[in-house]
Amino acid sequence: MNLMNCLILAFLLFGIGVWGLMRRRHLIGMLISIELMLNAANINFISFAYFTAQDSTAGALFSIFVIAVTACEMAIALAIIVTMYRRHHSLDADQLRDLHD
Amino acid sequence: METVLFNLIWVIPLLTVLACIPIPATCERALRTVHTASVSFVLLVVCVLTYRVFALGAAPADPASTPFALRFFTDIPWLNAFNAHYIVGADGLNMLLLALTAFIVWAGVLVSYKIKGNQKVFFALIQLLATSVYGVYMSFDLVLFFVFYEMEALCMYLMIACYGSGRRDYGGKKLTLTLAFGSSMILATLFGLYFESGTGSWSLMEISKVTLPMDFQMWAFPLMFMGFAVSSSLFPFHFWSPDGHSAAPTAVSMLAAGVMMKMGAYGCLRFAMFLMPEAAKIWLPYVVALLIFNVVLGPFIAIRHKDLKYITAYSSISHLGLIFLGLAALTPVGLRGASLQMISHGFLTGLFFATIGMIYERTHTRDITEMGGIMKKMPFLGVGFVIAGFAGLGLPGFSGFIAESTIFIGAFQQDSTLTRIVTVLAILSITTTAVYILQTANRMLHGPMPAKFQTLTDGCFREKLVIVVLVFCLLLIGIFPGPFADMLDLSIAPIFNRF
Amino acid sequence: MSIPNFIIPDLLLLLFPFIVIGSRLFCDAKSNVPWRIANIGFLLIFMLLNFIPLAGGEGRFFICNWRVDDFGVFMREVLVVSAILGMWFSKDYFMHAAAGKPQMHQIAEFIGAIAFATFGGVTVVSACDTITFFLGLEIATIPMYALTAWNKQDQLGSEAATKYILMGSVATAFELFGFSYLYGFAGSLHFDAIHNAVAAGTSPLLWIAVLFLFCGIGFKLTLFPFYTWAPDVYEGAPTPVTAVLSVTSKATAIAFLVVLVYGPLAPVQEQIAPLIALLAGVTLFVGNLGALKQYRLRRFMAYSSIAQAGYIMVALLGTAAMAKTAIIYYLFVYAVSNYLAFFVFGIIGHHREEIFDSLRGLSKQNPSLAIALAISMFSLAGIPPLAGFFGKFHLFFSGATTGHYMLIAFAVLNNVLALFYYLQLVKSAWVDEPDGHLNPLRLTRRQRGVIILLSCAVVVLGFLPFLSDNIFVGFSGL
Amino acid sequence: MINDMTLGYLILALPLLTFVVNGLFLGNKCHKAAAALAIACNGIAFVCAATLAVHYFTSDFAPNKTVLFQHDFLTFAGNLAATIGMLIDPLSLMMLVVVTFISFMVNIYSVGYMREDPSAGRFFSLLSLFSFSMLGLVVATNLFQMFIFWELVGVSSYLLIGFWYHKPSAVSASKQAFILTRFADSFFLFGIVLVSYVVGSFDFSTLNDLSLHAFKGETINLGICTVTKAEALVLGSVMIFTGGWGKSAMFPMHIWLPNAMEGPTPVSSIIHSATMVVAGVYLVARLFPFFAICDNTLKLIMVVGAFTMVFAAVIACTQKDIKRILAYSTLSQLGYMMFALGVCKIGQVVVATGWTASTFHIFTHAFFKCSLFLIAGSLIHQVHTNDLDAMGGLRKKMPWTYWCCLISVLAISGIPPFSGFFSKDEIILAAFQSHHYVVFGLALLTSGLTTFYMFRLFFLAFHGAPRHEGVKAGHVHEDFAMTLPIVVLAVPALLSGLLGKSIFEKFFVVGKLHVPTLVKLSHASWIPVVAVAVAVVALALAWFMYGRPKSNIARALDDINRGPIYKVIYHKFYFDEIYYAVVRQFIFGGVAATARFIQDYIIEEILAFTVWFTHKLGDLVRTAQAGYLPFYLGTLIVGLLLWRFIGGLPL
Repeated sequence: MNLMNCLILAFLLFGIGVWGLMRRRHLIGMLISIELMLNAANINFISFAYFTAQDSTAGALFSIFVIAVTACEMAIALAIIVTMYRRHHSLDADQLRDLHD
Repeated sequence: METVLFNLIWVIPLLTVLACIPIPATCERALRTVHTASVSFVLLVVCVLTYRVFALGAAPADPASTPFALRFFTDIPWLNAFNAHYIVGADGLNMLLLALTAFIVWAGVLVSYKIKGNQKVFFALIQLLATSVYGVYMSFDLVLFFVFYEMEALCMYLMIACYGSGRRDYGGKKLTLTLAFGSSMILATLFGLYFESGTGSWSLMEISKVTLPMDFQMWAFPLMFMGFAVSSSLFPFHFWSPDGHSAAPTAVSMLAAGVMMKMGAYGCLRFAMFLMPEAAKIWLPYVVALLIFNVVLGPFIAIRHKDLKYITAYSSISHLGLIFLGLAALTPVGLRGASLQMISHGFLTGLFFATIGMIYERTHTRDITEMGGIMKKMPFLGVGFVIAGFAGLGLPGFSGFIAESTIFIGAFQQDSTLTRIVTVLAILSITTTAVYILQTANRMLHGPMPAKFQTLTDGCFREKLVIVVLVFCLLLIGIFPGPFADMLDLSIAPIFNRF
Repeated sequence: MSIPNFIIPDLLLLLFPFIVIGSRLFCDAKSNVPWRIANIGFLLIFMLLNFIPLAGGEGRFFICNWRVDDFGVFMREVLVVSAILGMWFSKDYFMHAAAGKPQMHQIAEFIGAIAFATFGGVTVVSACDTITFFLGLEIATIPMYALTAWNKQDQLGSEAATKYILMGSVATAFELFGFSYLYGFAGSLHFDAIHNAVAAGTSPLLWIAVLFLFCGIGFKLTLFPFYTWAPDVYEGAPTPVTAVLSVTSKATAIAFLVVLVYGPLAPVQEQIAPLIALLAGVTLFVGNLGALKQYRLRRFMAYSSIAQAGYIMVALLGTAAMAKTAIIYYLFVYAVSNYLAFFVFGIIGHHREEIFDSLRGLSKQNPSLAIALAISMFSLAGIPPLAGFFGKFHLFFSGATTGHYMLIAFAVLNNVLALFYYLQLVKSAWVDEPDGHLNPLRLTRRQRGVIILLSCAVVVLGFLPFLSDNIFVGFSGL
Repeated sequence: MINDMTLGYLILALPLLTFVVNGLFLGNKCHKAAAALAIACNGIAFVCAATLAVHYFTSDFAPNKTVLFQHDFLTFAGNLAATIGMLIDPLSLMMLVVVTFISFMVNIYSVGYMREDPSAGRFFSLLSLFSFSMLGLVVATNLFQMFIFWELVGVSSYLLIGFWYHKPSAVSASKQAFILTRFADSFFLFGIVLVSYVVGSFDFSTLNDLSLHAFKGETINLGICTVTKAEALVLGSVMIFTGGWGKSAMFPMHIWLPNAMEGPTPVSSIIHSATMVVAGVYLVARLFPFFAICDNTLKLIMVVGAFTMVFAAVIACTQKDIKRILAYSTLSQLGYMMFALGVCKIGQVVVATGWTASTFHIFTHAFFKCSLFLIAGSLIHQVHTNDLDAMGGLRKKMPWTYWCCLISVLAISGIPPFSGFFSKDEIILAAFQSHHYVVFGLALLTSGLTTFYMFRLFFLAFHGAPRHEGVKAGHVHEDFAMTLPIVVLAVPALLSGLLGKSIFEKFFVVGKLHVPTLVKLSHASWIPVVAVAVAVVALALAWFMYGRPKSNIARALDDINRGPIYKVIYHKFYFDEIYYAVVRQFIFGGVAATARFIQDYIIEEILAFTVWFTHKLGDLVRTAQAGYLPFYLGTLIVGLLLWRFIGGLPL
């Protein structure tokens, strides 16, 4: 249980998020994998705050802010996806092909 | 007082444009009157000032303008953000070029009374173009110069694309983009000049006080020189001019070939060669090789063309090649010949395009194979064209001969193999020039006349006036070259002293 | 405790959206009151901003964590100007529907959202630590998502919004990751602390942080290859939103970079320079290439704005003072020219589809509008004496202070490419003959006024020295 | 009191005045006034010239050079300055008198010739332009001035040949004449540039007392090769001669002169026989000392002259177009003058006689050839064709013309005591003295040919039965205005030789040379006898073939069923065809087409490719924008990795 492990964990989490983002075609699924990436960042903050940083409160504080911000971001995202669903009747990312060159 | 007048030269056109905004586009008569009045006034002012410069001769000028001897010198801080100044002034070369511009602009406005389309916008654009050219020929601050130099692009495209003929959009784009390409090369070097010189100033005189580092000069000089050469249609950047000219309306062809193409050569002389003489000495001998196309092949291409404007465009290309021959000679005589050629060719090609435009207005064709015998119907325009032709093939008595012989003699003094060869080729190719000019004149003016031309009319007073004035200028320089040569020598000396 | 007056505009800007939206509660949907309030409020804020005396140096601090330096003041002005213009531009879309799009509703909330975005930008430039910094960025971005999806009926709008928010969240994740590593490297969130840490020495942590931060912000600034969302979103979003997006969010993003590069990362600017140069060069090249064959106006503007972003990046190579000067000035110019173009497009778009061919015969139909269009296009293309040229000149000058001549040569050569496609637009307005008879365009008084105002601004903003002076003189101290 | 300087100014100013006034004001409105002005001015000019000549030859400083006036024109580097001045020495004075006199006569003549022409005013103004340029040319003090007026002469010749510009043949002839001479002039210009660069001056006085030894030393880079300045001077002299080569229509640049006969006859008589075409000879004579020191230039001149002489004479024997016969005779006479200058050199020794003879021949030739052309003109004016077919039997109808023609024909045939005899005799003598026996023989032969074709012309035109309806019907009469100059010209054609001889031998001696000059060799007294004998034989032959009452005219004029040699000669050795082939196929079809190809298919294509390539790149960027969200998201990741590895960050 040291800094490096936590960082690796965070990085793996981030990687999983990315992987999910690439693999998934369902918008909700994509949102969730983005959540993973954000939380990976959070883990970084916490672990840095816990192990190295001289003002450790800041890191914790930041992660709380991040949670709040991502919450409202996700809210907006879901709202948009809902309106989108009303128009397209599908949540498949591949269906979003109306806008292109 | 004179200084104020001098600065008015480029302000008046702008003021005219503003003054014309309230005039509705429908009353074209009023618009034409206003514009004609303004250009005539500018012409008057410029002539007076030119005489003043000539009269002052070698009298000491404002010490702030050393190494040049600039009259009407003005230096005002302009954009503090990067220390750009408003520096204008004129020596013999500038003044003569300004006079040339004034004449051509005046003629251009006069010949485009009958232009189709929104005349309000057209004349406004001509005035803007005039502003930019005046500005170029009087500014000695790099930023100011560049602003004026690049302004042309703004007017040219609209004028050609909206008021031109034939493949006007194509021609206009080709011209504008190629010129923009050239000026972008210049812009790239300007920053280098500012920072490498370390003078923290854009003023030509300041920068010339320091010797720029050689490695910088070695890449900056060719970039800047070619950038300027683009607008003087030096091979391989000549391709824009035939299409551009043929698409452009008369006045624009006159301005483009008459004064704008000289801006490039002027820039080469005044900026590139003056600021980076060491690199110039190394690079210019290679530039001479490019001239083989301009000077030797240009006329041959003109022989094969049927479109009057294409022919004239290629003749311009070859004549401008001679300018560069004079520059590359790097001898006082050569430089003087080059600057003489700038002025002479300005009037010459102005006359050419003016007459062509007038003939085109009547015949509605520029294909010489479709014409013939129109000398009978419009003797005045015909004679005008023939005179332009003779001036073009360097007939003594016209300015062209003076300039060309000066260039030949000057270029031959340069003892480098390539220059010698090209000079000899250039001298021998005066025959080719004669061929295409005579062929054109004969096909168009002489021989039997198609029936459809029976109703043609000769030029009206306005057009005759234009032709007469331009011919007068050609003859003036051709018969009394002395004073002009002296004015030019005075302004070339400081440039040549750097070599 | 007395409130220092330099903070008043920010407070107003913070309260402003609540007032506007709240005013909806007291009047019916059709009433013009919120609109009037919004106008008064924004103009008032703009006035107040102009009264803030320039301090120079580090600027002033408000409860030690809210910095108002000169760059900040001018950025505020840019953002507020953009908001005002965007508001004026959007008004028509709430009065009657544009061609092929449903009519928009709830102007009060719309303006509120814009105001929030503006405040986000303000937060970014006033931040002294990464939390505020990050929050500012988010406040600036999230309203944009909502604005993009404003037309609930519009299929394209919602699709654009989806793409935008999904990619935006990923970018946010990048930034957060970057911040986290930065925090890990410096052990503190405060800029000064980070600055000192960076000055003390670098480590891979720092570089990873920088990489992530640049990639994250590269999304918002539409740098290569993160620009892919821009064309789609610009086209899908309602036109006024596109306009605001192309100015406000870009301004915020570049402000973010300026604060970062000349704040905490200042000591390592030389090491970052290659990355910046690369981003700049590739971005402007790709942007220009993409715009070459466009025929839809807003997609065209998207690519043009991508290229502009590339040009802006060039300035970041310079010294602090020069770069800030250049960027502020350029943003002013860019905002004005861009909005001018959008106003013209908007007027066209109310009658026809927003494509090049709709511009045919404009010079015959309404010459002054065609002239305005030409002015804005030439300004964006950077032709003197229009403001756009001087803006670009500043950027290149700033870049040249550290001797990146080759990049500048590349950038100015790209100008030719840019000129080509701007000429395409001018051509369709000036040269092409209309297919059939065009019904004359009717301009409202506001439209005509704004267009004249902006045109004059574009023409004179460049070469009139006193105008440029009062913008720059503030930085002489830096 | 009118002094020489005023006279000099007048001589130049009056024709110019005529040109300007006629060209701008009188022009096509009042022909009578134009003609009157032209005649008056040229007359006064002639009087001035004559006065000047008398004053000069009677004064003590003859035959030295004097410069009447000189004005700075254009100053090149340092001492290299071009001036416009008036040089007076026997040579230029002779030319002044000749030119003014001839142009005076021709102006009078034109009144009659141009009576019906609507644009006579233009004609008179152009004629005066020509005489102005020609006068300017002959009084030139330096090469530059000479070149200036040289070009002006060429242009006025162009304008006058193409005077009837509705006639395609005339137009093309004028074009050909101008371009061919221009072609030669380009070399002339090169010569001027080269020589002035080496010597550092344009002045004839400087050039004429050079010594090559001064230039043996340093070398000069001519681009393709590096030579000593002496050799460069030789090259320069050849180049300068090339100018004269073209102007004097020496072989192979001769073809423009016969075609130039498309112009009005007065033009042919003044420009293409009497004055302009001798400009080339004049140039060589003027720079004679300079040419003399340049080793083999004179030899070249001799060869060219001699060949042209025979070549043209042979062709002249078969032509039927009366003006073309005269044109070819002009060519061969010019050949005489040229080679007479050429033969002056024997090893390093220079004989003055050839120079004297040549200038003398210029003098005499001008009169009789001019009068012959005027006569031809009045014949054509009567029978409305140049063709000998339509003439004959005109003796009765035009007695004055007939007798004047006889005088001129005898003069050109070199029968004593007519003028031609003296000058031609001198030339043949010079050829003999210089031991160029081949040339000497050719000269004798040619004099015989000359007599033959001139009398052929004479007999066919005047003797025999009339072959033209107009003549038969007796509509033919002599126009006073046209006959007067013919008669007046007959006088010098008769006497100029006799009177001129002493003057020429007294004053026309080559100025100081750096080569030893043999002033005079023993006069081989048998030469004139032989020459005259040859001429008489040829005359007899001509009479036998064409003159006898019972000689077969039809056969003489038949050009269809003839032997191959006659055909070849009759078609001028197919030179026009060859020329056109070369110009059309090679120059236009070859070089020009290639140049245009390079422009249209190489440069433009490269340009087009650049544009195409850029657009392709653009398409690439746009194909990435397929609207495919996962791909977009992918770009974020890819970008991250991309800048991670090539971002230049010190990771």
